[in-house]
Amino acid sequence: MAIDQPMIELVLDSLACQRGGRPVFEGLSVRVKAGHLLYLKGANGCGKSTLLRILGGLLAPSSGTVSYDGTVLQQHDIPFSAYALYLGHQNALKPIWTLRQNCDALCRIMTGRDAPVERLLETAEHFDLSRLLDQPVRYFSSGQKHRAALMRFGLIDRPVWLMDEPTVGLDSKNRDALAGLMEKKLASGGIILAATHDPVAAAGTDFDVSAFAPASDNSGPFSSAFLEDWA
Amino acid sequence: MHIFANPARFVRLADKIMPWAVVVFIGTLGYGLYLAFFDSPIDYQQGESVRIMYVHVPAAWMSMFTYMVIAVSSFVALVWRHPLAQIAGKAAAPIGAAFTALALVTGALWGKPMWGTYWVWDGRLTSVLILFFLYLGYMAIWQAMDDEEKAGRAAAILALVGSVNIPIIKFSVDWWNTLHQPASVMRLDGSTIDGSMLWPLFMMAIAFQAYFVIVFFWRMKLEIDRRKIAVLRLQEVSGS
Amino acid sequence: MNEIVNTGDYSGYIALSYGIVTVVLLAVAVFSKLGQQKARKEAEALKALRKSRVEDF
Amino acid sequence: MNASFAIMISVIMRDVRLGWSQGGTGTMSLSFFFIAVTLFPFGVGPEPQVLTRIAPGVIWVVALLACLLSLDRLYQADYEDGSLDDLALSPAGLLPVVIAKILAHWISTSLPLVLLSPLLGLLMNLPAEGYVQLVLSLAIGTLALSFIGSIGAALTVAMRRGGVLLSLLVLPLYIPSLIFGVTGIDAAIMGLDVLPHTALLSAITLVAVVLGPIASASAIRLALE
Repeated sequence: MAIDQPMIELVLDSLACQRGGRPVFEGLSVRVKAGHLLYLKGANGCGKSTLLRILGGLLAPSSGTVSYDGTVLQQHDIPFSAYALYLGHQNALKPIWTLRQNCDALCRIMTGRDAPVERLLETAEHFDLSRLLDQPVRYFSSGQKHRAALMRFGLIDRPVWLMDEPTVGLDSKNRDALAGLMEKKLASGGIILAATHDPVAAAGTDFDVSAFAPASDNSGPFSSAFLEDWA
Repeated sequence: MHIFANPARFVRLADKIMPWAVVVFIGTLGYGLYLAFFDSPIDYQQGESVRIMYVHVPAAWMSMFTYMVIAVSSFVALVWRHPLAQIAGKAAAPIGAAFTALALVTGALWGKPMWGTYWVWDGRLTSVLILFFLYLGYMAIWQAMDDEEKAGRAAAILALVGSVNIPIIKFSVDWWNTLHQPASVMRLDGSTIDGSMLWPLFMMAIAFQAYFVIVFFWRMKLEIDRRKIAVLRLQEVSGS
Repeated sequence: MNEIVNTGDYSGYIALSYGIVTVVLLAVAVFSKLGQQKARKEAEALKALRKSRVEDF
Repeated sequence: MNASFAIMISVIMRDVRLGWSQGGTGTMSLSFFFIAVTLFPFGVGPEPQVLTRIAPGVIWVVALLACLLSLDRLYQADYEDGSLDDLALSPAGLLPVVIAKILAHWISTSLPLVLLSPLLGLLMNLPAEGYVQLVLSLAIGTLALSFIGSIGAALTVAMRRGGVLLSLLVLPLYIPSLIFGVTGIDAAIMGLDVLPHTALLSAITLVAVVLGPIASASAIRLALE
């Protein structure tokens, strides 16, 4: 279902977040138009992964809103999970199952049906895994496992992709394969946010998350309440 | 946030109430003990041992009351993310667990002279025993997670689930107790309590309540200061 | 009702009950108070440290 | 709406397959159930009258422990490999997915126990009248055990050694189901009416079916943060 209306955009409005009592970022606002790629940059621990998890609806921001195509998304709302496809640091693969079974299982969770066969073959071919389709993932190398996890972006249609360190463990050939997939997605009007240190070939604008580090004394609603009398 | 949201205002309020609570505590405890030992009739069945009732029953009441405090503060903490409510459960739990343990111990000490055994699977004593496990579970979950705020929310969920189950447990234990009712077991609080016994019981109950208020405020101040320390250390570490 | 025992001497049980109640409630109160004072001191110390550092700027 | 139903069915099938595949907890709970029950005659002696007296209680308690045994892998297995994130992001929503996972746990762990409990009834010299009520009460009761146990599993999913804490949190909440399950079988053996016991057992299961998923979903959201 390619998105052809150009005006679809993902709007982040003064997002603030706090994890483990520690404020991570605040006042983070950005607009991402359809067909654009945003590289999340910034020092380790500045909240790139946290931001991706907020956009995926897994984590609630302490303030600010995320709206996609005009509708504001409340955390854990059904629309939240229908618009974004998220891949974190882990591969979410069952080692005892073959690659085909893992892909089918993921597609059934996300769409209720098995992965369409020709698309499965095409995506496996794209990531040079078609030979391993019927091998248990337990025997895969970490690079192969990571590519297997990336296959979800070829199998499931979601307007927004949220990728956390997608290029880790990829050699140059597979990194180009990923770049190709991303460019095809951008051409069809999708939105991609990728937290990565080495930019993939696809054209994207950098976005420095550490520029939104919190001011020193603000430590989030929970803890600042305890400093109020003599902050 | 509510007027109570500000910990500093809460501490000032607590300091204002504290002297009154101490006065009430000393007064009711003194008068209650006097009544219990010198001015109430011995029960025609249980003899002197009825005096244990004057600590056993208030302790059992307080164990239930404290769990209610935890359940209410858990609800407020989960729904409104109220900073004080989040730590009220943690402050109240040890006091409640102590009351529950005391209810069990005094219940056993009261049972020994009457039935010849320390532990009787009486419906109420068994429910108090299960309540004690709920307290242990609640306190254990606070320590189980490294992030204190998340541990608080997990404990709040558990407290709410527990509070829904308490009436169910109470009902099923009483049902179970009546099914296996050995003929000779006497009801724990004897026959209907006659008037003059009510007064010492009432006094001791208020004394226990006042004790709870005093120690709860201390523990709340303790938890508030511990959060302050955590926040200050966090800021120290993050170089701000 | 079954056999009536009302003249027995239970002072041992009574003393034990009141003793245990006093000891436990006292222990909880003392621990809470000590903990609160310790936390108070530590918070004050950190606050002073922060204030002195703020004045250096 | 049928999409999320299809998703629930696929989550159930997924978990049942995982439960009974290599590294799953299905076989472990069933073998524990058998071995633990057969220990009792060694403990209390083989006299049939003694075994008959304690048979319903022993079978129920061991079934309860077997169910508890497999609970801490209910969410932890998915949490460790990252698929819990995918489950939380399924368009069906977290609540239906949690219900599906609980039902899958019941099917893969408790259903085999229920179906094979008559065998253990023989071992424990259970009177003939008790078998129907044994299977019926276990079927209804273990449903409540899975739904309530799921709350404990969700609360301890992010903890390294959550298994011990899980039993401390959940066992007190199992007591009502245990009581009505066993009293039902005793009533059946004595030829009394089993309806009140079964009705109360079902009532507790219904409470668990409502309370379990809601509390589990919020506990999982907490762990995913």
